[in-house]
Amino acid sequence: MISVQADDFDIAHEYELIRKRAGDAGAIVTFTGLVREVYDHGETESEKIQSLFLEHYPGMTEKSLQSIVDTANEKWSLLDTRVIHRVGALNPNDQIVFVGTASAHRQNAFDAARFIMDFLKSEAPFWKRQATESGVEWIESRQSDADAIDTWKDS
Amino acid sequence: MISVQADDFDIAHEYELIRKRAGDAGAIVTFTGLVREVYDHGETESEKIQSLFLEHYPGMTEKSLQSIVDTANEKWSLLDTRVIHRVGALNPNDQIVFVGTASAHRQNAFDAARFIMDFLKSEAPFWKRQATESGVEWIESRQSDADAIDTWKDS
Amino acid sequence: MIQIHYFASIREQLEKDKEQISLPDGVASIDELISHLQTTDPKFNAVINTNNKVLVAVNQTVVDRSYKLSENDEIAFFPPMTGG
Amino acid sequence: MIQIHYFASIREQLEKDKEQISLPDGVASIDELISHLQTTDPKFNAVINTNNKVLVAVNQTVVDRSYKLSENDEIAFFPPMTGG
Repeated sequence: MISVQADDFDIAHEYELIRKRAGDAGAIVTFTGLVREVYDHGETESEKIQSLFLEHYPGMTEKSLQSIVDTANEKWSLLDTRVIHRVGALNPNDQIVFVGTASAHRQNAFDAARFIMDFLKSEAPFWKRQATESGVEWIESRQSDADAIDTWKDS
Repeated sequence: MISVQADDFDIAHEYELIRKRAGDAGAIVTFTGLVREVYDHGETESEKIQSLFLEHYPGMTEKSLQSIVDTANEKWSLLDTRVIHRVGALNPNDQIVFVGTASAHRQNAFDAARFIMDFLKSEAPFWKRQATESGVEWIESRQSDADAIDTWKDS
Repeated sequence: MIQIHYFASIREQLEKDKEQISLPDGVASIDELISHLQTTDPKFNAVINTNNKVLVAVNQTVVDRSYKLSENDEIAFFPPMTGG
Repeated sequence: MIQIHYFASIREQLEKDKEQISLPDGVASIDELISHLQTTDPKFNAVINTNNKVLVAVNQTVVDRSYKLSENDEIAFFPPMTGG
């Protein structure tokens, strides 16, 4: 199940739903992404983040997330998957993204959660704009996120 | 923090504690292991599990878990780690083990959670005995768990 | 007609989030659409010249610039994604 | 004296969970302790002969069978771990 929403999410609630939907799961992995207080990007000095704004492409966002989840389901025979991504205005320490996976054995749940996050970062149309003391700027994509995609190429 | 306990655990509570302790984390990964209803081990026919008993070696268990967590902390500069393993009598669908990791970026939290689970499986002195219709038997260790350890050898 | 959407820094540079235009004569691919927009819109020309990487989606799927356009396509231009 | 602990299927096979014995004469390593116990305890001999793999810990750390024993060591015999 996929949600793109302005509202915060409750991982306790999401975990219980995954557990119910998954039936005879042996492993549940959750990933939660949080807005950091300090932005350390490449060579630029780290700066205190005052706020973050998440823009997205309605329609394409859901479509691309669904396609990532479908690929993961097929690859790892998952018992359940859950993706939530927030949009709009966020503050440091806010939860921003949730990925939950359930499978019979742990390797599949781990691989799938990581796969979904890696592809979400590079393929789902979200863009972050942050405000710091020096002003407002769009965050640039990281080379490490492109590299993460490459690690899945031969698998 | 490490706990070996008979009591169940609440992942909502654990997640909130990790979030508090971790400070400026960008990523929190949780792994929860559950007792499965059906046991599918190698060539033996799958059987319905009636109950599970977890034996451990008090003292050595905590020591080996701490050593695994210390290694993970050093390797991935984690902001927080949490390990809970239950012992004693358990039933199908019960939660059995929890691993939580927090880090600045997602790769470290994923790697560390997986590392801790892989080594916990092969190095922490826990033993499972299960009851099925055909009787009571000690579960044998899996080759896949030994293989999982090998994947960390060169990293 | 085709719909063109712009997102994030590109939307801000262009000062518009979408527009609807007739598929111009002689424009069959994304590459040709980009050249056309560069000629007709100085701000779009600046977007192409100042951004390392401009991604293009047609009907909500990222495509190569050789992609052939059809009537009623929904096209979008945006910078690399930074969600998660 | 040394303390010996047995766990899981090995504890059940031996029908005891621990014992305290004097470090026998001529027993300096785990290997030698195993041989000694095999000679003096038929059930322990069966444990060694019927288990594919018997692990040994000294003072709560898994060791090789060449490990040299000291007075007051806490030794443990157990099958491969199956937690998690």
